[in-house]
Amino acid sequence: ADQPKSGGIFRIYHRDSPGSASIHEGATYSVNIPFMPVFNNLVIFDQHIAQNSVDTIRPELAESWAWSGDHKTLTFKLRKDVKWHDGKPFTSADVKCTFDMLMGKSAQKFRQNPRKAWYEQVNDVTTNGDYEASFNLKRPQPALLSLLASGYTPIYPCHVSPAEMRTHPIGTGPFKFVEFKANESIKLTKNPDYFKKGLPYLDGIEFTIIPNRSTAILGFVSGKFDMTFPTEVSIPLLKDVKSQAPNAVCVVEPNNVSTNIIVNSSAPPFDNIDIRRALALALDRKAFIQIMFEGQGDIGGSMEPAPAGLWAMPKDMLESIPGYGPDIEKNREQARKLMQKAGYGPDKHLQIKVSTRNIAVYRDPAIILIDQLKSIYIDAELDVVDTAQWFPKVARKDYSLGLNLTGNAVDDPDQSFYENYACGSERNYTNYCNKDIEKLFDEQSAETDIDKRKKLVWEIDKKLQEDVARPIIFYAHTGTCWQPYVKNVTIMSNSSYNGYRYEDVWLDK
Amino acid sequence: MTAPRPLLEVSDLVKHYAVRGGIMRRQVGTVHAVDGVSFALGTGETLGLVGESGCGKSTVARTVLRLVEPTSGAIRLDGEDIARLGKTALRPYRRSMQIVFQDPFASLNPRMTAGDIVGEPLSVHGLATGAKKQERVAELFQQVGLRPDQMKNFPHQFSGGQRQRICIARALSLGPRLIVCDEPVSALDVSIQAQVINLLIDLQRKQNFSYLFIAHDLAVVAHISHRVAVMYLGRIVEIADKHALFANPRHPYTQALLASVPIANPRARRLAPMIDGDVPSPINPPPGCAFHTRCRYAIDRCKTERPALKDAGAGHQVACWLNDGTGRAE
Amino acid sequence: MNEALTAETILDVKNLQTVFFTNSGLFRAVDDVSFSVRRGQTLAIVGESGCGKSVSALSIMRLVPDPPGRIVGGAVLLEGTDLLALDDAAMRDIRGNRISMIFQEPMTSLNPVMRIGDQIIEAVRLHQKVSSREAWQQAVEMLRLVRIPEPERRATEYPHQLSGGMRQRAMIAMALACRPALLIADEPTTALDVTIQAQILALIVDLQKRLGTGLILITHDLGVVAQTAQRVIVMYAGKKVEEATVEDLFESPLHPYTRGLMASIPAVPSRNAGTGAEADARLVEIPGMVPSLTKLPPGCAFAPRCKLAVDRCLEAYPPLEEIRSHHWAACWRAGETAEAS
Amino acid sequence: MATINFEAELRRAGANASGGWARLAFLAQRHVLGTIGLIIMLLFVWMAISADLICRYDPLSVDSAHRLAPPSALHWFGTDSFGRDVWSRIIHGARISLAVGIGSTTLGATLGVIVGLASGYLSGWVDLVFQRVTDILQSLPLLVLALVMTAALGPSLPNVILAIAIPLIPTVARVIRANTLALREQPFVEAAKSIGMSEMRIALRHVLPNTIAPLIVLATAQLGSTILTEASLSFLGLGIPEPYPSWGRMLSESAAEYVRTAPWLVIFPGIAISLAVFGTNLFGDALRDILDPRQRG
Amino acid sequence: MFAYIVRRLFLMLVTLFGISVIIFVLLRIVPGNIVDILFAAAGYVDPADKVNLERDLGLNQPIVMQYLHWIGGLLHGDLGYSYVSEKPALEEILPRIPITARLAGLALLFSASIGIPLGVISAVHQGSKLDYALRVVSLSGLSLPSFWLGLLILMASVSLFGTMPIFNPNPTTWIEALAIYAVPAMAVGFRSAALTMRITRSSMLEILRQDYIRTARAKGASEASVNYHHALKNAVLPVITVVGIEAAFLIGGLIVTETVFNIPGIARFLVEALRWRDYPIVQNLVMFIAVVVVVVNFIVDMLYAAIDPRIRFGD
Ligand SMILES: Nc1ncnc2c1ncn2[C@@H]1O[C@H](COP(=O)(O)OP(=O)(O)OP(=O)(O)O)[C@@H](O)[C@H]1O
Ligand SMILES: Nc1ncnc2c1ncn2[C@@H]1O[C@H](COP(=O)(O)OP(=O)(O)OP(=O)(O)O)[C@@H](O)[C@H]1O
Ligand SMILES: [Mg+2]
Ligand SMILES: [Mg+2]
Repeated sequence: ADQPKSGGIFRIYHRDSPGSASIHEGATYSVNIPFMPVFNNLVIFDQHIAQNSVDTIRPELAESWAWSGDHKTLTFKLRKDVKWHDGKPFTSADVKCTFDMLMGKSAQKFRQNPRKAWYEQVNDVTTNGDYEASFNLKRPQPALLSLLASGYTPIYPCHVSPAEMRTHPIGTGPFKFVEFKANESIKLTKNPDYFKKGLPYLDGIEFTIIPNRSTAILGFVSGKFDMTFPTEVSIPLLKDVKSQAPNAVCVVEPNNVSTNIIVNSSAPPFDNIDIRRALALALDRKAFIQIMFEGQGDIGGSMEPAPAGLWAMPKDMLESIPGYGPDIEKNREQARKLMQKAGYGPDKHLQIKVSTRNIAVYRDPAIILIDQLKSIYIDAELDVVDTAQWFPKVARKDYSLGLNLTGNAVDDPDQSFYENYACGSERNYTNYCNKDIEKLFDEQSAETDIDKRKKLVWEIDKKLQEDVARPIIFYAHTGTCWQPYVKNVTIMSNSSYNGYRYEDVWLDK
Repeated sequence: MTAPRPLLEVSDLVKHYAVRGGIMRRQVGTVHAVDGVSFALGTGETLGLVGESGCGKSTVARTVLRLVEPTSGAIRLDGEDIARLGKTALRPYRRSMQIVFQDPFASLNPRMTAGDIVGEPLSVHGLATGAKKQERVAELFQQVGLRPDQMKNFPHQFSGGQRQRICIARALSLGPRLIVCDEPVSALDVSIQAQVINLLIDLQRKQNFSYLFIAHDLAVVAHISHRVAVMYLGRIVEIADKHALFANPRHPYTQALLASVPIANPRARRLAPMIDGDVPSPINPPPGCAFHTRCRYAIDRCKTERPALKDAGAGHQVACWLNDGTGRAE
Repeated sequence: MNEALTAETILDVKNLQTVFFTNSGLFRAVDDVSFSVRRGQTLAIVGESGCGKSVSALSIMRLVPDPPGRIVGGAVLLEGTDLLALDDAAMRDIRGNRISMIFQEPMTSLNPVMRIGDQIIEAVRLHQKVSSREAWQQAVEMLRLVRIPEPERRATEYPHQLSGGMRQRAMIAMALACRPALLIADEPTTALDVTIQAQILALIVDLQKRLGTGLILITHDLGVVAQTAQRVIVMYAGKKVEEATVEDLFESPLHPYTRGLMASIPAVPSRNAGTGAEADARLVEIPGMVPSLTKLPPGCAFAPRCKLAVDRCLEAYPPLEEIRSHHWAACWRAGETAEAS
Repeated sequence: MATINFEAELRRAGANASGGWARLAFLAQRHVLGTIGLIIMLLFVWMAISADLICRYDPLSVDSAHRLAPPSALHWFGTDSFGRDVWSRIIHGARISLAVGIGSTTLGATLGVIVGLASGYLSGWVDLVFQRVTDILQSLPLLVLALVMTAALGPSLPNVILAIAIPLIPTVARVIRANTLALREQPFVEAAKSIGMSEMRIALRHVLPNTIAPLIVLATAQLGSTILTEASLSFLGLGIPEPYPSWGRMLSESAAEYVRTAPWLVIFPGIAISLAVFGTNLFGDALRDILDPRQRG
Repeated sequence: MFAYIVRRLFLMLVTLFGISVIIFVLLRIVPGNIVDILFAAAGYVDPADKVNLERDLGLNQPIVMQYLHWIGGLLHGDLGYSYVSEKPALEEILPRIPITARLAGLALLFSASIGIPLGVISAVHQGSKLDYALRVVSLSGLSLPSFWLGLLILMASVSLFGTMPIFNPNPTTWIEALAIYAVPAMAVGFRSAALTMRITRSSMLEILRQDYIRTARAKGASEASVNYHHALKNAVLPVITVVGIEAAFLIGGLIVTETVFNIPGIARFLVEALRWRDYPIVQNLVMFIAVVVVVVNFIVDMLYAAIDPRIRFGD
């Protein structure tokens, strides 16, 4: 409505110090949020529509894109007026470089490359002149475009080494990197040569790193910051903020992060499907949501629940999955029967450990889980694991139940299924492997008809839940608050990795 | 006058303490605490040892008992040199020599009962246990004039004189032949002092102990000793039969010492100090005769040559260059 | 010093009573004690440990630690003024100026982090309006007076750099810096060696004579008393039990305690007589021990240890009576003793 | 001269207090603060011991229906965001805090005594080595050392206790060493030597018992600070992990989110910590005055 | 005196060497290193990448070699590179030192200027109501978890003034500069002021019992002169020692305070580096802290010697 005003530094606090400035090497939005403004993608989800979908994908470095008839080639026409922050022109070579590196094909290597699997179906990336690049696929994969539109997929310059990108990133985006002082601050400044004329409005963005939540929130409340760290305000805190800063604008959105249980089915006792089923039946998901979010959370399968999620099963289908039924007592009765069948009962409880990381969002649901397991003769003990040891421990299969969080960068089954449930996938912590389902994964992935694909996805999702491979407990809702003068910020509702370009954010001061 | 072979014979006893300093706490100096002391002590005899503070009296006492290791010299107990014996070889000799310290308040472990303190040597040497030990302790208590029912009391429940009695009882428990008394009455009230001295004399009479009796109070030493040795800065400067020494002191230091003792007779006032100045530091004892810095009669030789103990007649030994090494006659 | 001055009374202590309130009861540390000191004269107070000598001295200085101590009665007249009635400021003017005190422990009685000279200066400047330079000069002079060699250098040194004897001399210098009318020396030589003791005592007596100061000398050493004092008071369990001139006391002590004390101290064998005390000669002992001040018997405090004690001794405390001229004793049987001797 | 009430003065000095109980009563009266401290400490000990009897609720039991309930007759201290009863968590937390406090103090003190005694009594190279070890431990700030240790060992109750105990060693060792050195010179130790007692026996029988009083004083003083250290570690995310209801974590975690919306979650653990530390400090002070009047500071 | 100083310096080196070994071993005996953490953040691990990274960081070398490498570098002023930021560790540590130093200095100042006078007052009025009040207040100061105190200050500041001190490397106004340092310094200093007060008090009480205090009184010195001139000068000796120990304590307190007030000093940096297992930073920081503590203790000893003639002229 109002005419945007230029100028001002946008001040945000940051929840922790990201390991590096390189988005491609990162796997947390601690990296995306401060550094997305430095880059551009080929295409990007519309920054002002909360729900990401194929329909909201907008051109960015690419002027346009087109699928070949067989849906096996995706060609991008690139803009010609784009310059890297160091003045070098942007060309198709940079696109090729970026994806070659992501696919592990180039000489230069990332220190770590967590999303290599996204490009499994890509044979290669070819260029045609300086301003055209094509992705050649092994089979049709309509989801590829969505993956490319994620905040996780910026285009990196060829002429800057991955090591430099970690400490001093060069992009084409609306803001130039100024400095990153670990544990202190990240500073970005306006890119005057940004190819979108007139943008950005802001003179710069400043992230102050404040790991201590109380201090950070107090800082926001006292007006030291224009915005909280996105999606980091818990529901109880939100109330606190609202009471102290009544003018602040706060939104609560789902963020497509599921809290789930990783079950070690390769060792007793959870190698026994009955006990796994009993586990699934014992969950009172509403209680989790009540406690964690005062009711503001969703129940779903492996895809984010509706309305935010695009691929969620219909409600009745969901409730037909064992354990999802509304009558908790009935479920648990059933669970106890299963436990008795497996040899446990009121006199013989099953003793296990629930392992999880020493972070509240992991630990808290684990506490609730342990409490709920009591109802089915399971005495669980909490085993908090230091971050440094958590992943090796999981990899060693040195746990029986683990409480885990899975963030989905893109609300697309390809991202979720392959990453978490495909045989041999590195992030398939439980080593769940079902060749039949795997076939279905490919089938849906190649399906270009959206409705058909949805049906397939629902079916897969239901199966996954019934197998108790990695029972999903809930999907969180989280809050973000900003001062009333902050305009044009949109928090995405089905991904927390994609909405931070901030090129048209402005301050009405 | 005493048995042919003395009970204790100390010859040329030296004890040096290192003064450390510097980076590696290397030795940068030496305290000549005891610097060549020789004397003999017969059975049933009391040798008094006097001298000013810091002259090495306690060090002699403690080295004789091997509570500190002597730097050199021989300590012969019944002819056996115990100066170089190992810990275990020494143990049986420990029973023959005991010590009574100056401070009866610090000499008793405040956390043990009097009975336990006196009985401890018995159990350490496995001499008595249980009821037998109790019996023996009770006996010792009576011997030193304490009531056996006081055995269960703690040291703080006793007066100074009684504590010193406990110390004596402890020393007696092993049936020693030599008791070293390091200023046993200095911390006591005068009226109590006499009780303890009498006790020591009585015990000696009954059991024929030998005492090495240290005190700075010449009157007390004179009273209890048969012979008296005078120490100055780590050395014995004069040693003689008590009567001879007091009647006819030959070393100027002994003379000064005697002259400095205030006499309890108002009609014999003599407030003229015989010597000036302080005792020199044992870290850098003066060369020659250590006393020459304060001696009115010092001759040149005193400043360079150290006089040795020399017999001035009738076992009266003195270390002084005057009169051909027989000291100054008064 | 002329006779007129000697006769002048500078301190008159009357019926002094000082008590300590402790968790084991009431200590009557000084109980109804009176004495006086004249100019240029030495009064010795003798008695065994704990009999109240130091507390008497501290009471005069009004330095009894409160709590637990408290002066509960009597008067301390210094040149006619009752010190106990003065306010704190006035009392401070007296201390170090008209009355000075030397303490027993020369090792701990000097401030370890102040130079000797400064500590003497302080005594001077607290009571005299002099420039710091003059005061320093005076301090050096005082050190010279107490026969400290190289006083200029010693004045700039710290206590730990001085020997015990020198420290005690420095204390004396400090005490005499303002030429007080009265000097209290509380066992000034107990911590020192005999040869040093002789030096210090000679020094004190000499200075006292030269300055005409009255001296209270506290000691438990009868030898020291005999060598220095004109008058003596003997204390036992907080009470004055005997007072006499020094000659009277040594020649014919009246109180059994004083007699016992004298008999129990061995004598140094005299020079010329070859027959000193024999080693097998037992000393005369006073049986029993000094009573605790809280558990004093109803009668004479010395009665339980006294060979002469009769029933009366156990029942009532004997008054202090002038048995002979200028010779007081508190004993029911002092009269008999006096006649016998 | 003002009249003096002898009776009152004597009573103040504690003269009538002879015999065990009377003496205790006098000391209690004399050291009012210390008595308050002792009462607080005993209260917490009693709470820890009889936690299961005092509490109606399981401190770990989650109740989604009654979360964040303010203090009421049912839940005296309210409930936390899991619906867990804060009162029973505080009570059970006393166990944890005492376990940490007593555990680490005992461990640290024991090791410290061993080091201090050996170092003071044996002297020579043992002393040299042990002194360097204490130097080293003392050159690292307690929290830094505890932090590195918990980070290294991982967060768990025994590890936290260990991490807090280790930095206590030098303090204790120093005091014990100084005491031992002083005691070694005491005539009663020499007397023991003169009767031919072995060094070991002397150290254990004559030296050790005489270091108990300063040790107790020191340990009491340390008790409180260990509780605080645990709280600080908790705040830094390295304290005692769930499920143990540690006061430090209860406070540091709710301080962020609930200080306004559910203040009881912050107030009660805060009070519990401060009170416990305050109590031990008060008691420690009094103990120091009574047991060890000379060793102040 | 000179020998004493040299000896102290030598012992300092021994201590520092010991610390370097301990810290090095402590960091490495435990499972999990930076590589695990980096990959844990990614939630996935490619063993080949892991091996590569470990090689790059030199973590595959034998531990002794790693140690020698570190110490060797240290002696040449080369602290290595931070694993996380990949910048020279020195570059990371240096700019943070002045921040913490300012805080610590202010806190010490605060602690001494409040603690010592109050301690004296409390001792002089021993047993009075004032004494009790001061003791209770100081004890309550010692009973408050420091993070809690910090948070209370922050919350009070927000509700009273609507703002709070957030660290800013380039404060624009005087008041801001004061606020960002003084407020946190007060939060740490309060605790040590309480401690200093207690020490001063007990040390004063001890000194006031000494014979030379009686001597001073006997000279006619006024109470003020006795308390401040004679007693305090002696009483301050143990206080200095404690202030030295406090310096070590302060660094501990700063960890929490820097976290609460979000101050990018070395103390908080240490916590973060520990979390990341960023060995070069942790090792060097701990060494730095140890050096500071050791040097402070050294200075304290020298100060002690300067004040106490017994030590100055001893040895
Ligand atoms: N353990 C020791 N280390 C260093 N020097 C010592 C030690 N023990 C004693 N000395 C020194 O040796 C000298 C003699 O000391 P010793 O205790 O034997 O004297 P003393 O004659 O008993 O004195 P006092 O009459 O004061 O008891 C003194 O200068 C003393 O300082
Ligand atoms: N600060 C105090 N607290 C309690 N009682 C005290 C205190 N000072 C002295 N007393 C008591 O007062 C009595 C007299 O003590 P005082 O110091 O005068 O004895 P003294 O004759 O000087 O003995 P000493 O020869 O040992 O110096 C003692 O019994 C002692 O217990
Ligand atoms: Mg001696
Ligand atoms: Mg006295």
